[in-house]
Amino acid sequence: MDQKIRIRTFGMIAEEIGQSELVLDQLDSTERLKEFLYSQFPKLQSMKFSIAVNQQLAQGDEKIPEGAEVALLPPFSGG
Amino acid sequence: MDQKIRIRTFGMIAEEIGQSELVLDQLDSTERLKEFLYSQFPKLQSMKFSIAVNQQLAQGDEKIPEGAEVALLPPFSGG
Amino acid sequence: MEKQRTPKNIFVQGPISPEKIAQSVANHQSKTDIGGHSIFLGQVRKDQKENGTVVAIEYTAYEEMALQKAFEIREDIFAKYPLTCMHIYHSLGRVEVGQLCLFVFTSSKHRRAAMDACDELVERIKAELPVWGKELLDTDEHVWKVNQ
Amino acid sequence: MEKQRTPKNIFVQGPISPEKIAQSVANHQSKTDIGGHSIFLGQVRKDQKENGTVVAIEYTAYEEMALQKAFEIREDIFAKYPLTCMHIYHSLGRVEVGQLCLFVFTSSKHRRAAMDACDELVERIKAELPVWGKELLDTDEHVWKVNQ
Repeated sequence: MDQKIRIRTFGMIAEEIGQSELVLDQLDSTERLKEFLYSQFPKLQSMKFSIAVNQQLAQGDEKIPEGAEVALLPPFSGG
Repeated sequence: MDQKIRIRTFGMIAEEIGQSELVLDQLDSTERLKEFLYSQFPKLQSMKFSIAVNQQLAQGDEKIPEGAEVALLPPFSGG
Repeated sequence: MEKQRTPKNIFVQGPISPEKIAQSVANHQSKTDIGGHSIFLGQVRKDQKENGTVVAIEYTAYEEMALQKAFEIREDIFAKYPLTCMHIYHSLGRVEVGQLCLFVFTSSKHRRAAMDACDELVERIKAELPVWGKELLDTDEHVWKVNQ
Repeated sequence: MEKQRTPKNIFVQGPISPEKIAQSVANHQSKTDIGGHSIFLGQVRKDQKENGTVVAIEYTAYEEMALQKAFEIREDIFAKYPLTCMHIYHSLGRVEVGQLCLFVFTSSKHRRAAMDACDELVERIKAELPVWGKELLDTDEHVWKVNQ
């Protein structure tokens, strides 16, 4: 498989990872993505964040379709 | 008794009476004032209004002290 | 916070301008403990009445009593909510359709106090201030405004 | 009232000026079916943090998702309340202490709808829009803002 997945990062998650975008080999679910992130960036384990797939917040473990837009979103603090 | 009482009028009550101030012989309570007004201006009988004595709304029949500032206030409609 | 407050004038002759609102907001930018402002604006509606269409409202008030009552309301609201600032402006005289006749402005550290206080202030101003609106119609007739 | 609405930009680069508020209010004076406007303004507070004092907040957003979400919120609120108008503006980038970062503006025939809608909009904007505030301190450190 040489499908790639683009992961956008925001706020303190972007700060921790040090990049606003990650390009990874395709991962087919949000749980597998989390496992990968936790192994690469152990500090994320203690940080709160949601995963958005195609601009919708994932509820529990969700499939990541090919070509999906995925983003890591720490708790919102607008206003 | 030649004590006089000044009665200020507002809104549709002022309009009905045709004057923004009445000077009457002293009347010692708000009920007696009402009776007088109803006899002089019969249309007031069908109009809603409160009486303020020294800028406080009278609750029921209240005494009118000598020299009091009395006002006839139709329902408020500010804002 | 125990400074003594005294009745302030709330009345403005004629309509309240949008620039007055901008100026009031700008005046609060130096108060750096404020996190939220809540504003209510009353605007004169072009209502259809039985005998014509509203073109303006002419406001009158029992001014001395209204200022005293506004002061009491202010004190009550300051006692009830943790506010930084509170301002009330009400028009007297003629205000055309589409123009502003009421401007209520509250500020606080956290938004909830400003919002709840603004809400309560507007309700009390409408219910308790001896102010009257005479709705002037395009037929030269008029009707006395009735608050809901 | 069945006109089709599409996502509108809500983001403003830097602080929201008091003049923008005056302009928005003035723009509604030709809408003569409006009786009340409700406005909420968020202002950056000079909070004391463990490692210094806040001097500014720098806002970032997942813009595409935020605009889509703001659109959904608008549609919900328009469906729930009889509003004439609704406007949302949120800052991106740096906003200094004392400056405005959020401007929510609702208008309706009778005041209750505008006030309730404004309140609900502010709560939903804070809870649901993917926007982040980085509080910059006078020590050159920073902390990530946390909404209550």
